[in-house]
Amino acid sequence: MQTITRQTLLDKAVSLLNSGAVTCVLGWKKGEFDYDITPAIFRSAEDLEANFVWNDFCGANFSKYLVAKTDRLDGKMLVFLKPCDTYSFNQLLTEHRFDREKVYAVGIPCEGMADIAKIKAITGDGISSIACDEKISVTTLYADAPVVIDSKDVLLERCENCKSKKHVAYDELLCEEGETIDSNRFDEVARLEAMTPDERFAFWQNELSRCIRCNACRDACPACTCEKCVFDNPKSGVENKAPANSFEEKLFHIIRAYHVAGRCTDCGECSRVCPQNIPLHLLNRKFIKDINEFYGEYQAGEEVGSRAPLVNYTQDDIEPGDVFNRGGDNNA
Amino acid sequence: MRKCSLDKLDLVFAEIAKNAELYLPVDGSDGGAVYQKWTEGTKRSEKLNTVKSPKDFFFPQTEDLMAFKTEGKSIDVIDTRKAAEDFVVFGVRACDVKAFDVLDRVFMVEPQDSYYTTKREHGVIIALACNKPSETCFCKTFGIDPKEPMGDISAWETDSEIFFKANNEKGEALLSKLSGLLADCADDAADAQKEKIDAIMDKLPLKGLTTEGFGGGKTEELFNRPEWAELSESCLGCGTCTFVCPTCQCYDIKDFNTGNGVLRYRCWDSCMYSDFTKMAHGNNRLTQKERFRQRFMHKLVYYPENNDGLFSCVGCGRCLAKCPISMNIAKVMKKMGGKASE
Amino acid sequence: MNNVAETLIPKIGVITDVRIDTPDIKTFRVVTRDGKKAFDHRPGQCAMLSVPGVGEAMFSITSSPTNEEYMEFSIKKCGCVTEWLHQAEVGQEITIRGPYGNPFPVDDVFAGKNMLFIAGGVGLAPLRSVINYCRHYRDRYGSIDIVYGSRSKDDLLDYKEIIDEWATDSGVNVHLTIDNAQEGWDGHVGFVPNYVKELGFSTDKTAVLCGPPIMIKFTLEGLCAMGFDKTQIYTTLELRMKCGVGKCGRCNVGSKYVCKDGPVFRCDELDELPDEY
Amino acid sequence: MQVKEFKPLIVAFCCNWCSYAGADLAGNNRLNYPADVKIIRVPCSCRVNPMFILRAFQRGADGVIICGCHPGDCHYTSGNYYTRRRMATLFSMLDFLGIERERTRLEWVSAAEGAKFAATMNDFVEQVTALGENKRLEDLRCKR
Repeated sequence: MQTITRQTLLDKAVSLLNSGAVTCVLGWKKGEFDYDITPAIFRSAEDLEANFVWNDFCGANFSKYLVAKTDRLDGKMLVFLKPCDTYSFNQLLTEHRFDREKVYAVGIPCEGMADIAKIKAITGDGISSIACDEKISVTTLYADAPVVIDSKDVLLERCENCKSKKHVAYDELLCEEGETIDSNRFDEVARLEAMTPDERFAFWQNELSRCIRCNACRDACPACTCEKCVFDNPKSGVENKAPANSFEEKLFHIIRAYHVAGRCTDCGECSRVCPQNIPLHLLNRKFIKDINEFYGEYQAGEEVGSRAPLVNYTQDDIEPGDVFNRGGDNNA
Repeated sequence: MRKCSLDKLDLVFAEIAKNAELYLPVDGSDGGAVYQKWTEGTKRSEKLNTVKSPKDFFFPQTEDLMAFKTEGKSIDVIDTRKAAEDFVVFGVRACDVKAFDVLDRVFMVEPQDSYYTTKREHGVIIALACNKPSETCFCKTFGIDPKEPMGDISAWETDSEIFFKANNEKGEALLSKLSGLLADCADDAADAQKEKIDAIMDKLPLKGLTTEGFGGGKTEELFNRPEWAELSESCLGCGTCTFVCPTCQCYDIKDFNTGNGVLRYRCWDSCMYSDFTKMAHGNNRLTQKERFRQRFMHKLVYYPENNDGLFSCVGCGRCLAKCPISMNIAKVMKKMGGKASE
Repeated sequence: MNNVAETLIPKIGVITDVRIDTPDIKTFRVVTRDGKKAFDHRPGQCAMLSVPGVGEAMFSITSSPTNEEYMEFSIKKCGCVTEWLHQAEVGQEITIRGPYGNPFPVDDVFAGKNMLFIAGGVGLAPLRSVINYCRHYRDRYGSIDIVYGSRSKDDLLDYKEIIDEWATDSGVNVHLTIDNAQEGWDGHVGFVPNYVKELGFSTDKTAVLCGPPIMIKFTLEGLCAMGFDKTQIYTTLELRMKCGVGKCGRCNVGSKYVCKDGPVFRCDELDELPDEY
Repeated sequence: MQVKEFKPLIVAFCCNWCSYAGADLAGNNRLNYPADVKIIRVPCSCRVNPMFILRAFQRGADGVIICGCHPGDCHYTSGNYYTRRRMATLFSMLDFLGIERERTRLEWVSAAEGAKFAATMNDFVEQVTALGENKRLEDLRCKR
């Protein structure tokens, strides 16, 4: 359950819109069901009153939208940012991808967002309504009584391993200043590292073979803001609209993860949007974990203007040949 | 109509698999269902439907068309088409079966697409009625009845039994091979199950969604509507909806230089992609609004205009479940056309 | 099953002649390995040419069907395939499949009509096939007027053929224009739409237009202002295509597929299509 | 049945200013290294994009080695420092995906080190030969 109410956000948005401080609001719009929420730009108080929602299914990270949506904007856009979204926000600012002056950022607290797939795994298909109160209560077409679920049991993976409740960027904060969290987000990476290469290969072969190359991971990723992606460029020689074989699946995901390495804030959108539930965040986290271990702790987006580790160096960096000889469980 | 008890179903599968490859939905490691080849011990998925549609069986995501050998100025074309093997797909839902009709009207009209047609001729579809439709289902909107799935053979499942009915010669031929395992029964044997399905269909949240306002001849009325801008505003331009869709059939033809020849293959393409219509000297759909509009106009207006009113959406609900931003055809239809009555 | 015909599998064509027309347009003569035409076509139809490993693209067949020896394609250098073709030499093999699309209605609608052809730049390529067809069956048509313009004298396609053959035919009036005055040019200077207005044609003609979109737009306006009805005006469209047979979905505009329902459209038919071409 | 001896195909990206000259020196001194090493000259080791390495594997390489100037000696001051970071993270990622870590290597070889160049190549070829064919990053379409 979220600690801040829809009404609080709505009041804030309506008052800023009515005062003329902002000309539009980037927020969550209600869908057909209680969980299919669409990011939308609201331009009137009436639209906000009627369609704005805030509940446990507002997972979408709005930062990337700012690049395209503030480009030719008159006035300012109000954007609601959860703590993890603010890291992407800063990272995009670091890369000069949007004009800070055109955005009014309102930081809002987040208690973690729910994963509808996890809910359906418990309740089954045929959800007729979901009420997000203290607990999540799910009514289905096939059960007589609603199923009541603790929201902590059905969090999105990224929220289970939330790295920070701290807003690193905002114009206005609608809650207390939060703290970064010592999360267990690298545990799964470490578990894979401890496997034998054959096991790891089998694991990724199984995961990546499901890829349908819909590009949702790339198109939702706040770090993927190239005007033209190499995988869309017919002259690059790697433009492939479909993974013709297991090599192309790996090529795409390795290169994509590599391209955002050092810039990825670990916002987890890639895994959230993947229609095939591939744990893509593990590739990004592997890079983050390595970077932290090789070159010192670094959190992309923590501050504007920080230099990403892969465009930096020191004279006594670790040699690639020594990467596997550091002792510990990496020596499978 | 013929029947057998559910605990004998594996014997039926084994019998089918003797003569042809048998595919059916099984649970994948990620929790979603996926069509897989049946072998002894394969457990059937209980899920309503697969994440990807069964269009792959006839129109795979990538498919080799031909190969070329080049030497100096000369070129040789190598026909890489192989003879298709017989196969059987079990457990296709009514919506997905209807989607084959939609695809047939593209690939099997002159000039016929031989890659698709041969696979279609060699495949036998055993369609299974939906006992537990999902909230995302809206097949009835397009006149599809989940309790009467078509295909070569229709099947109904109860708690203890499964009923089969052949719809054509292909289906009858397969059922007759199974006669040792199936018992004859009255044609109304599955009626009780059908009634149960009807009762659930009446409770679905999208039951009131209508095609009113769409169909052939509506181009002028719908094309310049201002709602397109709002509906497409947060579209990411990914291809999820088109790739999980059972009726999306756009493809690209590409050449791959293997280092010892050229392989020409086709792969699914998406009208949502920015380079879909990009030409050497320009693009006639420059913004996501235009690309988004094309997808829905094609399904709801252009296709029916060319195909006797048949819509190229079957209401399977995959795009409702999988769109990263939860924008989908049901929302488009509600906004632009007939309203769902509560 | 390898004996089932498959439209996507092409034939081999050999380039037997390359003519440099303008700085960026070359005309290629193509026959099969045994020296014949790859297939029969009607004026206005297209063919898919490809270079394995580079790509496949749709081109209009610029030679007339009455030419029974070979096919010609006038190709402007603008993308991967065309760039590759422009460096090809005589004897190079390419692949060819077709014919695709609907032809101009030369034998029914056009029969007995006075014809007015208006082209700009490489837009003459698809019209050349019709013009030569009409010249071949000269007695079936009334008067023929040809208005053709390009950026400069050097950019005029088929200049020699126009001067030596078309202009000398009886009952064929050729009107040439270039965008800017240049030395060695004593003809008309100005854009095609304006020239058409200056020439002022009577409305007893059937017009066929092809050229850059902007030229088509203004010429169409000009003709309508002269009193032409849109049902008297034909044009030919171009969009990205992959399959050529109305299946891949790329050239879909409204309920039409340009590859199969076009590329030839009557202008009143275009009005019914959404503005996406 | 006769089993064909496995000879690995190795792609070596060599920096123009050091290891490429080192390879030359090795040749001048008649030092032997297998002909299966295909050298690609690059202006600096940092020119090597991760895509190059993956594409080499796709096209049939069994091992990829990148040779650059010793740290501190880069012709462009700092190129090889970036290479070091890039390859460290990339090799670690390939290992994470279960691809044999012995198939990739980064070595510093100066223009004067002809002997080191030959020794490095011999060693790397031996190492990759022991691994066998590249199966985990292969593209079946590119197989002859």
